[in-house]
Amino acid sequence: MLDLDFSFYNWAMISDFVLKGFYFSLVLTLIATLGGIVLGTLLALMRLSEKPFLVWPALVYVNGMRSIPLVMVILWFFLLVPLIIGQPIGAEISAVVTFIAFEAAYFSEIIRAGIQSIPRGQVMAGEALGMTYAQNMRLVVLPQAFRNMLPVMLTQTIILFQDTSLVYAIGAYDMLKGFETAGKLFGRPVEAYLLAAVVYFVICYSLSRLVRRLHQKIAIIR
Amino acid sequence: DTLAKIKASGSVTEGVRESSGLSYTLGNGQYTGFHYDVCANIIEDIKKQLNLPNLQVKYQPVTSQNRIPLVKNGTVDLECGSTTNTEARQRDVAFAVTTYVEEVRVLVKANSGINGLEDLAGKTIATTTGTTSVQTLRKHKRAEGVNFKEIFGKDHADSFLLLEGGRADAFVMDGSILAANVAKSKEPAAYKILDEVLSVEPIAIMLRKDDPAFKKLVDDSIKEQISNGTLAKLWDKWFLQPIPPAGVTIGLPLSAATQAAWDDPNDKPMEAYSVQE
Amino acid sequence: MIELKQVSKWYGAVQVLNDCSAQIHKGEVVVVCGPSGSGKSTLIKTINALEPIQQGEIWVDSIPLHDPKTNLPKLRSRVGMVFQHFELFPHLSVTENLTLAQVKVLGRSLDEAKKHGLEYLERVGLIAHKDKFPGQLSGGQQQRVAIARALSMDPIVMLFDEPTSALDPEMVGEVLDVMVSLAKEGMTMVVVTHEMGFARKVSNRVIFMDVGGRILEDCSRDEFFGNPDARQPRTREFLDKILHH
Amino acid sequence: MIELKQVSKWYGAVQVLNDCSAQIHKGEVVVVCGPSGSGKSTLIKTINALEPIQQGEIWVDSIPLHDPKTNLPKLRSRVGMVFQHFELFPHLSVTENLTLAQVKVLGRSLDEAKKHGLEYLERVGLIAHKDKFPGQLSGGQQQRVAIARALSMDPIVMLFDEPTSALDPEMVGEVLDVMVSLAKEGMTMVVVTHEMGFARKVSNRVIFMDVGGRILEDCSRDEFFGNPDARQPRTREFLDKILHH
Amino acid sequence: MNWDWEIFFQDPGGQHTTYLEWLMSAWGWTLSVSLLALLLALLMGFMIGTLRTLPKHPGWVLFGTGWTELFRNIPLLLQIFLWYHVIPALVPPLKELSGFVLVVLALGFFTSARISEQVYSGIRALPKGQFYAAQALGMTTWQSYRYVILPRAGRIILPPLVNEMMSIVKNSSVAFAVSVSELTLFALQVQEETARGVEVYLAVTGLYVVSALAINLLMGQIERRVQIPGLVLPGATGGGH
Ligand SMILES: Nc1ncnc2c1ncn2[C@@H]1O[C@H](COP(=O)(O)OP(=O)(O)OP(=O)(O)O)[C@@H](O)[C@H]1O
Ligand SMILES: Nc1ncnc2c1ncn2[C@@H]1O[C@H](COP(=O)(O)OP(=O)(O)OP(=O)(O)O)[C@@H](O)[C@H]1O
Ligand SMILES: [Mg+2]
Ligand SMILES: [Mg+2]
Repeated sequence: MLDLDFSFYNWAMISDFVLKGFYFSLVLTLIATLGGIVLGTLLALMRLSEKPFLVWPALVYVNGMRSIPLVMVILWFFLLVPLIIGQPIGAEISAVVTFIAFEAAYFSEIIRAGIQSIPRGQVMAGEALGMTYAQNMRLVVLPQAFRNMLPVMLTQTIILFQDTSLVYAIGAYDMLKGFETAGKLFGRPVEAYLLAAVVYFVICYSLSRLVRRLHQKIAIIR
Repeated sequence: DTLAKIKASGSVTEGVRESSGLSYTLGNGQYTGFHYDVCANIIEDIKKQLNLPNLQVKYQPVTSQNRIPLVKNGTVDLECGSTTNTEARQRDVAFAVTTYVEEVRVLVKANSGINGLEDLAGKTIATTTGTTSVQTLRKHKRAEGVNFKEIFGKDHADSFLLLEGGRADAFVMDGSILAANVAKSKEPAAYKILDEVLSVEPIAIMLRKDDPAFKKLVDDSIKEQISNGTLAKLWDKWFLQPIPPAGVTIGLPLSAATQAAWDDPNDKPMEAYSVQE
Repeated sequence: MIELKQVSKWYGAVQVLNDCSAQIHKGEVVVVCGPSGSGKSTLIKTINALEPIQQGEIWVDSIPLHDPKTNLPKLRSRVGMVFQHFELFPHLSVTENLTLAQVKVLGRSLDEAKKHGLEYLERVGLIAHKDKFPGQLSGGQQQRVAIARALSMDPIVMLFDEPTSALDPEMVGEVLDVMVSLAKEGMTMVVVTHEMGFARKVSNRVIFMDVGGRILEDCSRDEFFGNPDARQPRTREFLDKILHH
Repeated sequence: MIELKQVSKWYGAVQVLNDCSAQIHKGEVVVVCGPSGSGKSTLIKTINALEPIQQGEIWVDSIPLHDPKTNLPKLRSRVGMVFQHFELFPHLSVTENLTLAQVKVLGRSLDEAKKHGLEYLERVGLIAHKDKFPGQLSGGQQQRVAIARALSMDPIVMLFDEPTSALDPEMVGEVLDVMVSLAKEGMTMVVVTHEMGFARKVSNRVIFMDVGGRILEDCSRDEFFGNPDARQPRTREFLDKILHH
Repeated sequence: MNWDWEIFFQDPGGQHTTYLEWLMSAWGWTLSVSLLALLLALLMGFMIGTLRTLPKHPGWVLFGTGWTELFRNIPLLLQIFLWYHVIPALVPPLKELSGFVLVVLALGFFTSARISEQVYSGIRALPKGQFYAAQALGMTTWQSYRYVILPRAGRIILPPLVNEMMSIVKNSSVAFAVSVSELTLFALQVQEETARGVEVYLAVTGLYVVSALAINLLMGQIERRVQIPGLVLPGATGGGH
């Protein structure tokens, strides 16, 4: 049996080690989700346009990004970009930029599926009312696509929240790293990981419940 | 060069580790440790020499994978983690004079009946991914012809857990790391470190290559700290007294090898050291 | 008002409109019928420039649609269109459906757009439902809202693409009633439909298309229904099938 | 052959069948009609035990459907059903659609099943299409394949749920023709439809349902069409709407 | 940058004669872990996803939902740790399982949760009429799923499934945490031994990309092969007039 010793967890320790990491995970998830959705929407629109000079770059970008392990993207960006621009960049900024760039590839596929699930008739109806392409996308297609895709986007966001731990590669500090470091310094890794598992589960599960409820609220009445 | 860069930007970036024996975090963006203190003294000397009383110190946490590229690409000026000075690395970076000599040793359970390297035959040996300790064991002549299974922990705490949980019979690693893990464990008396030393490795502060002025400043600062007894006091503080955050005592007396390095400050790589048996 | 001159259109290698010419004058009600896949929907969509054409010319209100310089969104805003599957915007309330394009395309103020839109909603007898969402309405009600939405843009012509064929039999009447009253007020209308009762009652002309996208017949209502012997064999066969079972 | 005794069914709190009783004898053709949402589809599905009922009893060929011990798959294999949207299996070819259940449910050999299935495909006039996939057929053709699929299980009764209402007007005839010939051969049939021409021509009885899931009328064809004054006001109103526009 | 690719021909000492040979063996381990875990994940994912759509068996639905939520809401690295260090302490027989088996289980279950979610929504996206049609022909629930529902749902969810398959290759890197000598462990270890981090990482990144793209291409072929003639899949292009 395990003999567990959680005595080293006290408020001072949690606020020193875990909270800062939690805050970082949260902010990174938020920024990367929003940025990824914006950039991903752009990529999706490029892929759906019929112009090859827009389709191909988007296609290559999306498939390339999805093939490389995220941790490698993070590492390469952090190590190589300073050599190119001749000036160091902070780990936080690297993390934000790479996560947005990476998530955009995934979100673009989700959004593309969402846009394609809108019946062609809806697009035509918007056009027939005299809307421009941009108006039609903004007012008719995307609002419906986002509503339909909300659950899938949520799953992606949960994965993203869990993946923030990969920033360890560039010495940034997320929640998992917080637990891990505390566990090491106090010689109690098992306890630290157990608690981390519980905390992650509670956060991710609540998040998915919350979004499920939200989805029911804003779901399109059919 | 580095000094000009420090002067121009008014800041110096120090590379630190999240959890290594010589440099670790206290959470909240604060760092501490033996090497951290040495570097703090060095930075005081930089302030004096450049006449920059308000020099800002930035901390960049590094890992064993990215520390060298980060020094090379200019992100980190002064790496104060725990990096072994090797010939291969000297092609990419420079090292200050050795501040600490590490001995690679073997940790076993006290009741395991293992008393020397020859008892390791047929056993499972844990080490940490991304370290060269097992390579050393493989090449060690007293262990030659002794077959053992290797198992990798993803970090030192994980490797120690392999030993604690019975998945491994021994843990091969730097002596200070072994001592620290035993000290922090639930039952320190249950472990013992074998007498044999597998290899000795000079640990030093890492700098950018080809910057003699900066290296001289750092070297001089360290030599000064040796001669005025600061380093000896820091040893006492970090290895013989209770340390934060948990207040355990590592209990590692100053080794002869480290004393020798202090007596004759140098930046020789690991290859120039040989194991005294 | 609307003029098609030798219009042809292909999807890849398949020709879906073949040398179609027709004229529709102000105040006329024209019914388009023909078998499935004959290009009726495509024809009506080209009048709104929703589908590009590869050959020929289309003029709407003296504006050339085939000219790349024409501002299509602007032109479309003056042509009202009603689809088989209604195509209301399901994420918007009925009132929002009515006002969205008025505000964003015509630049009307929200108040003005609301006032205007609700007038038409009243006309189609649905003012009580103004705050519902499309999904909460029956098919017949949705189609009437779609008509009100098109009308509130003050179009110069209304295009209908099988507006009743997705409806429950009981609800067909509601929508046809609205269309009949529009026709009687002098609205120019092009209607793709198989409701021959409607064609008999209000249309001025009937256009019959056959597979391959060719216009086989284009004649007055009385000629179409009253003189079957003068019709093409294919037309007679089609009428037989849909009128008797 | 089929007997419903005071059947009631609820979805949550909403009652969709209200105390429905009816008897259908061997060789009878019964048409069920009524407004949308009145429970026609639900009623016909309960006869196949596709929807459970909360009250009442249903007997098919003297087997009690409401009895939890009844082997429902076995019973369903003897009742043929044709749906409004055909519901062919789009990932299987026409032949595979015809043979799948014969082989897996009835345990026939593949050869036997093929021979049997293709006979029925021939009957509905589609033998030339046997290797196509459903998506490559027109709606009318798909519906005829669906009928052949049901027939090749050698059912004792056929249930049809608005089999023509998703079809192009021109294709309705093809499917109705097949149904008429089936009826003439003495197949027992229950047909939900608004095709009053079909009802007039081949049905023995007409059942009219109203919203709320109540059976309002259950009388012979001649009584239903020939004696409007004896009908309920709601029935007359409905017939008015769907017969005149 | 000064490159030094020679290092791949050096002798690491131990069981491999060159680093290149070690790299190839590491790639083999990465592929073995990925493919076995993928197999397990597909099996479990389809099973659990299907269970969740059986309205008449609330027990199974609860089990399926619980499984999905449990395994997708805890980071993979943590799950590996629990499988390796915590669970064997509670269930001693598991101590005998090698790190390889444990990581296949952990990665397989983690991915199965995500696949189950897709299978679940794929099945729910099918028109209800297809269930009715299968049952009306006398098929049992199992037969309806086997011959009608799952073949169709499988095709619908193929694109997101490819995402998962590509992810599993990348996620297999966590196996280094339990001492499986795969690409990530190779990278961490060898960049230390040779001090040529950039070359080592480039080689390893390259192999990951090749593996993931191979799956992508293979699945593209399969997708084309199982395409249903004449049927526009939901999501391909919206239908309508
Ligand atoms: N986007 C498209 N790509 C290729 N072919 C198309 C496309 N849209 C329509 N078609 C083809 O063009 C022809 C005409 O189609 P259209 O929709 O205009 O026919 P329709 O007369 O309106 O038929 P229905 O009565 O079924 O609505 C058909 O053969 C159809 O298959
Ligand atoms: N799964 C369900 N859950 C809740 N309510 C349902 C469900 N299926 C049907 N209903 C409701 O049951 C009632 C009867 O439905 P049913 O489909 O039997 O009507 P119908 O007479 O066949 O109508 P239609 O002519 O439109 O096909 C309707 O009010 C419908 O909204
Ligand atoms: Mg059409
Ligand atoms: Mg129905």
